[in-house]
Amino acid sequence: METSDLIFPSDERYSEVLYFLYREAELLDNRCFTEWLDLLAEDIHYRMPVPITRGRNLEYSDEMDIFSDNLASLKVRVDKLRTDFAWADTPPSRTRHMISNLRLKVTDKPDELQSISSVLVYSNRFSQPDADLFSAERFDLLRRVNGQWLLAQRTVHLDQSVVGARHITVFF
Amino acid sequence: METSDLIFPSDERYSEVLYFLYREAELLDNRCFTEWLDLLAEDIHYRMPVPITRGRNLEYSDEMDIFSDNLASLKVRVDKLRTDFAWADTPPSRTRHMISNLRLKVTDKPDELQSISSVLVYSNRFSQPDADLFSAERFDLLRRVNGQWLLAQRTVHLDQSVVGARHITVFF
Amino acid sequence: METSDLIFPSDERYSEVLYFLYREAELLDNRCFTEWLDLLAEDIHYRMPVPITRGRNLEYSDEMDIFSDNLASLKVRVDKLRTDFAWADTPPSRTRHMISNLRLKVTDKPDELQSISSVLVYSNRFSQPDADLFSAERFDLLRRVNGQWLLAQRTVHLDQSVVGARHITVFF
Amino acid sequence: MQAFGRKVACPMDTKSLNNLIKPKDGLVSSRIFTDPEIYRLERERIFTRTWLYVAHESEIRQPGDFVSRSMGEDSVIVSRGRDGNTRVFLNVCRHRGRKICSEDLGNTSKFICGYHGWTYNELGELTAVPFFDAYQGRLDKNKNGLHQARVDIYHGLIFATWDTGLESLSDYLGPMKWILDLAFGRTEGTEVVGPPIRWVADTNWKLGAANFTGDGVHVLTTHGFSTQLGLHQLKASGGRPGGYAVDPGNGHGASLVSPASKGEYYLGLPKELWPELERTLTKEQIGIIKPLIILAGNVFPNLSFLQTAGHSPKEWGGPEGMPISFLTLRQWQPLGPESMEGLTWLFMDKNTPSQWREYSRQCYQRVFGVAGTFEQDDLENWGQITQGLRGPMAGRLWLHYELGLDLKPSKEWPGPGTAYSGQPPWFDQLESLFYGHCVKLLMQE
Amino acid sequence: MQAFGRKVACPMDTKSLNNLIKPKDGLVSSRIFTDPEIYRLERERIFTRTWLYVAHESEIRQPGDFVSRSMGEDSVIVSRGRDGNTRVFLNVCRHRGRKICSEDLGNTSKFICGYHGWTYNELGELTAVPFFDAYQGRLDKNKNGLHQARVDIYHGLIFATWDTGLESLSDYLGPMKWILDLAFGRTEGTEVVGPPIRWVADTNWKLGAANFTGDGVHVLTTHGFSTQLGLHQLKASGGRPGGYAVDPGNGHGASLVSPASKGEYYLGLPKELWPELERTLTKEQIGIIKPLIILAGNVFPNLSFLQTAGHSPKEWGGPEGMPISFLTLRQWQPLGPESMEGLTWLFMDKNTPSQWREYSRQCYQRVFGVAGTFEQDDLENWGQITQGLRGPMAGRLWLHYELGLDLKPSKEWPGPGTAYSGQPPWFDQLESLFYGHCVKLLMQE
Amino acid sequence: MQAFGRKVACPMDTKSLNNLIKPKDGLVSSRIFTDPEIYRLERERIFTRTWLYVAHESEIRQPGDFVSRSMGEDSVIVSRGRDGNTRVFLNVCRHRGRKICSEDLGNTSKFICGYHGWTYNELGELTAVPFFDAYQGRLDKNKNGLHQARVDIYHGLIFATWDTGLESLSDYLGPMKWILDLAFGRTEGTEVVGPPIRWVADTNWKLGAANFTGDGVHVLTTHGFSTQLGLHQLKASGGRPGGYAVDPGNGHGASLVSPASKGEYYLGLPKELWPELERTLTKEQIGIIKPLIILAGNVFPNLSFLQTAGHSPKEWGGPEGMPISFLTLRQWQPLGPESMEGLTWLFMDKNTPSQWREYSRQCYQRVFGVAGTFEQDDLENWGQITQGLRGPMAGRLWLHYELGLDLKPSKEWPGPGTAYSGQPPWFDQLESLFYGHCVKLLMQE
Ligand code: FES
Ligand code: FES
Ligand code: FES
Ligand SMILES: [Fe+3]
Ligand SMILES: [Fe+3]
Ligand SMILES: [Fe+3]
Repeated sequence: METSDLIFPSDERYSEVLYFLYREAELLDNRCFTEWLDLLAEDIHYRMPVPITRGRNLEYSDEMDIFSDNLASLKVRVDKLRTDFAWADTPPSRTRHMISNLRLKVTDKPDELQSISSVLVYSNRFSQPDADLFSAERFDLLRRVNGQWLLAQRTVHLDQSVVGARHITVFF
Repeated sequence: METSDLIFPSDERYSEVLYFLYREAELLDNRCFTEWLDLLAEDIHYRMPVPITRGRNLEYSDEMDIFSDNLASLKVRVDKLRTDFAWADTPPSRTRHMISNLRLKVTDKPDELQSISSVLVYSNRFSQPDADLFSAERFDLLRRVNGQWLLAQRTVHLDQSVVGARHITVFF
Repeated sequence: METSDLIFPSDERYSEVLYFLYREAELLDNRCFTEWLDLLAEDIHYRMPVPITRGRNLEYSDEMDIFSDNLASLKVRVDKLRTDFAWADTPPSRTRHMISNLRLKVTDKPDELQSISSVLVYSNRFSQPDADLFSAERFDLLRRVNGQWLLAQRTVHLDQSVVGARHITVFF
Repeated sequence: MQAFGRKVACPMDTKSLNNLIKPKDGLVSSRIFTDPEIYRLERERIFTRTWLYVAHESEIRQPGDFVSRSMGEDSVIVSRGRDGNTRVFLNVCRHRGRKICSEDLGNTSKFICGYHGWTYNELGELTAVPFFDAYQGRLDKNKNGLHQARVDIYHGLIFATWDTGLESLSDYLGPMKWILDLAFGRTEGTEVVGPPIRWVADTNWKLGAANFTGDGVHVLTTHGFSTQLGLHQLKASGGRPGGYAVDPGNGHGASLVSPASKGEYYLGLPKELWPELERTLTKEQIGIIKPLIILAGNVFPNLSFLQTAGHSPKEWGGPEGMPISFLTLRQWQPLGPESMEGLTWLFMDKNTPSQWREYSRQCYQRVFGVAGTFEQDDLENWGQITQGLRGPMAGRLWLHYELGLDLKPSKEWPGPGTAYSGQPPWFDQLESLFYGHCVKLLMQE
Repeated sequence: MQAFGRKVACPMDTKSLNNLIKPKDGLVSSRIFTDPEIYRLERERIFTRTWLYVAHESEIRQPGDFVSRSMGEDSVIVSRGRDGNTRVFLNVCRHRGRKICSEDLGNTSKFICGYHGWTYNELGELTAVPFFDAYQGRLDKNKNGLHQARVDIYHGLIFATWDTGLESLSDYLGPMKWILDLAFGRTEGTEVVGPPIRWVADTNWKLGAANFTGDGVHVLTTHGFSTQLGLHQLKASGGRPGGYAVDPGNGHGASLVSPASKGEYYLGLPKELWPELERTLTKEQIGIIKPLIILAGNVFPNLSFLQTAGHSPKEWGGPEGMPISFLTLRQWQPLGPESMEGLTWLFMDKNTPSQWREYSRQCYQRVFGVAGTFEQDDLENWGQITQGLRGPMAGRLWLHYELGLDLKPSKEWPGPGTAYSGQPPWFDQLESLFYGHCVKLLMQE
Repeated sequence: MQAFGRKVACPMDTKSLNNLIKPKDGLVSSRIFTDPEIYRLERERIFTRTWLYVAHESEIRQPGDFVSRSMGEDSVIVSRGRDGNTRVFLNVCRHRGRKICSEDLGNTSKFICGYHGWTYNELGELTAVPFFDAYQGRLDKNKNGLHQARVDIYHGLIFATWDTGLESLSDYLGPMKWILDLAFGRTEGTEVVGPPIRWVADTNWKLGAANFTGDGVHVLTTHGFSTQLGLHQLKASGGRPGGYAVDPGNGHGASLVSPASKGEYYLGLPKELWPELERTLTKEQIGIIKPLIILAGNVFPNLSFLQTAGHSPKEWGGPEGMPISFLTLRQWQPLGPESMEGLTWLFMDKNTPSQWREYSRQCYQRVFGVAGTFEQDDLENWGQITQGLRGPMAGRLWLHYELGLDLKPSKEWPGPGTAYSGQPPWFDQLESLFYGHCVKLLMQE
């Protein structure tokens, strides 16, 4: 967090990005996945690298991802939910994306910002009295296109080396 | 989240509502329930509809609520805590209301705003090493009365269809 | 939360403190502990009093702390991590400090602010499918020294009377 | 009398089970609430061998309507067929055991298993099997429909059992029918309002069941806040309330309470319904229901019901000066020795006026359910018992159920079964009989 | 045929175990997935008495390289010594049982126990003991090295076992070697790409193993979204696909699938590798692999593998119009009757062109692993079975494995073992044999 | 010597229990830490049949003062009555088993049960029963007071037991009293500072108890950071430290350590207290305490204590150049084979100067408790052992306790019991005896 690059909360762009992330969370939690796709840039790279513990270092692999999607494959994920075979999402999960600790930075390009945020994803299905909780840090690249912010890149660092869930169907 | 209705974080009203919600959380977590009642409008309707999973739809019932209170019944809930018979609250819970993802919108009335926020409620009693966690989205109607914001309506969408707790004593 | 003392989110100092806390969380979660020490004032008192349930009162002891550190002892804690004997941190924990509900207040001194914030600490080690979750309220004293905010005092109220973890190695 | 019983050897033999209760002394061993081996037997010997409530007919009105429910720890589908009949299926694919339905409720004529596509209709018939030919005659579709429970219905209350040798529902309920008439058979019919409120509590299921079977004594202390805040309008005038504690046999139990001033209350039902009640019930039943303000009970093993007119003031959503009441059915589903799922439904008589409906609904939502101001404290009791009995010494305790054990049956009781009366009509023997019936079933191999 | 078996007495004796399956009828008791006592026996009698996969040689190339893995619920270290040899150690200090290694992977010549400082080298030798003199000769360092498992390797796949009396890996694999050649012995060698994806799922481990042993039938339903969205390029032309289901004995199993239009597919591998394949494999193996598009199997007990060329379109990361495939190895580690850890690795032939590598990697990441669009639904099946079988009635179900049970072995099959062919080559007998082998091991005291 | 023992049949018979240890070889089976059946026996046979510490008199000074504590998994109330006497009650209502006290501490003369209102006073008497008349003589209030444990006190340390046949506390402690004098009976008295720090750790309780019983060896490795960072002022001068490991019998154990340079340390206590010590202790005890810098031990089963003067520099809150020490009592409450609650208290001699008090408190808070820089690493050891021993092979390991097993008792030891001396005085036999005593109790039906 180099102080010089930071965009402060009092900056209008901080408000815009905060609302962008809140709107994104709302779309995901309301299961408006098609609308969510509209927030993504054409060249979106959306990935969650595999966490590794090497000695006393907490690393994230650059050889293997838990998921690694582009727009085409994300569309398949979303389309799948409308087929008759969305088994892993039957019943759907009640999810909640709680966003915090947004740190916003300028990049070399005037219409692109780097956003780092924490997200706690609560996910509940069936009659579970308990929920799956995912904690992660998200490194986003946001691009302003025609006055609208789009997500151009997202790398999700999950805070556990073994995913504690039957499967991942939630978007991060 | 219709963009046109949104009140941005840079708007003074956003700050006011954020602080309203933080103050409300603080009063609840500090067990200042009488002071909390002062934040409510006379016509408060405070409810948590029953979640239902109908096919692949995550619904909230309009026929049955987990709780459905007005000011009079909320006062009873608060007064109960000072009787000699507040058993479900003996010992009291240590709670923490973590507010995030505040989205603020104008309404038809200039002195009323709609607020949508996520809340994670951590609740711990006795010597529990683990806590009850409630995740929810809150749809609030806030009204400015004599320069002060009051809560006029709150609908809480709990993110699980079976409440994972012995009972609910916490206010949301 | 006396309204008169409050510094609103629209105030520049609120942004500064928010970023101070986010940066602090980032340093801790990225395990940059030496850099974290640089955020502390020389006279830092950093403590977590023991929670007690006395009758229906949720108290925090003024006789005994779960930890009670000054700068020298915090330096030992950080230095320990670089020795060959940091067993409780081998493997290290993946942690995430999620900050919310920041309430900022003026104090008697113009260059000191009181900050109250909620923090949810997610902490995962080994191959745990589940994580330790710590919920707490933090009462901080922040001091501006040479244009930089430093943490001069932190009292952490943990939201459980029995710590639900093998040990505490995370900083709060 | 010793506080602590002998330790019973594990695993359980018939003698050890018999030693869990001392019926003559009104004592029950605390082990019955925490021992995993006893719980395992309850699963096998109580919950596959009794009539279990699954749903009300008003929840599945149309052909194809279904709800997902439980029979003990088994998930079941309660379905109305195209033929209008109600069926109850084990919610498990006959092929390899995947659940076939994961929604709370819906309407369908098809349950498709997500693993290999075996498809069943709403009658439970196996209608499609991919690659069926390849079975070369080894698979008989007619023998592989969804596993079906026996179903029987009383006043719209659907019960099911896995036990083909069990007596009919009518015989199983026995005298309890007379009591159930007062709640569910008093008018043209009752119906469910909305979905159930559901929650998972860290308590043994028997504590809820026994409490409704016959624990009137707890009200004074557990729900004492109500009196302290002056929230009862039907104040005791002329002394303690009277009424009956009824033992209908088979482990069931019910309590009927009337205020000392024997007025006309009809359980707080709106006056508009009184003529309908008088047309529908027998003379003896009318004599009983007229002065009644509370009716509570439990159908063995885990179906409790309650109508109470004790909650009247405005704070509970009722009109000023008018008593309001509600009828609720609730079930305690076992999930382990220390865990259960509670479900609670609100019921209305079909012809209830709409304004009264709303009063009743508000009142119910404020006092019962997981967040109810009354039910909170019941749950706290059951939770603190379950959690508090974990220790080795606590597990050796004898619990007391001897209040009123020497009472003679009432001779005025006009209904079937055995009844005891008193002011108030609160005695422990119904609970003692409930645990006795549990142990009797546990001992049957 | 009865839907429900008799309840088996607990704890398990040999007869009860034998009653878990009816091999002639192709039926398996649902208890096998949920009973804690059966799980306890699996730990003791399957996972200490079989060859268990632990790592691939390419994961520990250099002397001192190690990875932490599991053998059932035992944590082990797979280490390459300074002598180049591969060793597998119980990850437990011989002094008082502390874990000595808590990282996923690394390179070291020293494992220091954090309690009292006993130190082992990468050969497992105990090299240092603080206050050694004070043992006054009672402690023999040579006898207190890390507890070492027997190790054997096939095509770089490292297996280990605790059982000193067990047959050699080669004999244990038997005809399965011929199948493994097609995946791991077809070129100069295969190697692992990156770390495994790992997750803990609420399913019984056997469901994953059996699914890969021989469940082709599920694809149509479980992964039906792919067909519905038109994502398969290798459409069935000329009818249903053909191929073999192979029983290599010892509970192993494999499926080999070719499209009806018998073209040259070589499992979708890039053309650049075909000459290498032809050089390396036998004539019979080449005959089999040439038309193959899917190869799947399970090495008993819990090591599954799959190469599939079914995923080709751009959406999965492949090039337009070219089939793409990937080779994955996966393991289902038991954590309890209702819990397992899944691990999945991607493999590449050494001389795979780099562009194809990237296609293959993208495809794999999108369809397999904990977030994979295909694997999600497999996990959902296994989870819903495990969770759905909890109830007492569900626990008495007989599950079906009789599809194709009467088939005669194929005479065209050119390899060792017994093979069955068909269109499609999907039969239940491999799974039936898998469970039969489980029960056989469970019965061995 | 074999690394792995035979598998012991389950459930446990006396012979199997006896096979858990090989006292002559100093070996203990790893099963003792993970087997649920052994844990069940520990609950019944250790924690209801030994003297258990519950509180210190200084925590309940005034009549009506009470604290909530545990005796194993049983919750108890430690209460000072209006008569000044200390009583210990099972925290369970005699009526139907609800907990009656859910606070950590307080002052009261009334415990009201929240279910039916049975009320007890601080003497444990049942004082009020709603509807008492209705019991018609079946309930004797005098026989239904709170269940009371036997209580005995040594130097203000309150112990309780459920076993009416157990020897007196004095006999139970035996030679351990001589050691406890050095910590709690050396001055006018010691008292607790503030509330205990409490936490739930995923470790077996015996690991904490045995560690304090006699594991000095671990310090060098486990707490090695302190040496590496140069945080010890009392550097070893003139060679290794000396002292004694004391076996007081009954499974207790203690270690006493003095630096090689035999100076006057008095456990690092402030000089102001030395005259008081010399007045209070016997000549033999003074001879022992004078050169002492560490005193550690465990009262069987789960009460550990420690005074250490090893922590002196400013970083730990002490003054420059002056050794500082603290006295802590700690308890390891069993919650299951893999879970315990740790409690730790700080003690001060009554006449400790206030500045030294503050030094001592700061030091304690920085090095001990759930966040203590020393205790963290102890907990990590115990947690990694408990979690690491889960696997079937790890569960067959023999653990080593043979260091110094051949030593002859010291002849210089001036106190009661058997002592061993050495440089350093760290031997395994105390731990070996601890486990031996556990097994002895486990075998008593
Ligand atoms: S499990 Fe249902 S179709 Fe196979
Ligand atoms: S446990 Fe490893 S050195 Fe003692
Ligand atoms: S349980 Fe305590 S009064 Fe009934
Ligand atoms: Fe009640
Ligand atoms: Fe599949
Ligand atoms: Fe230590």
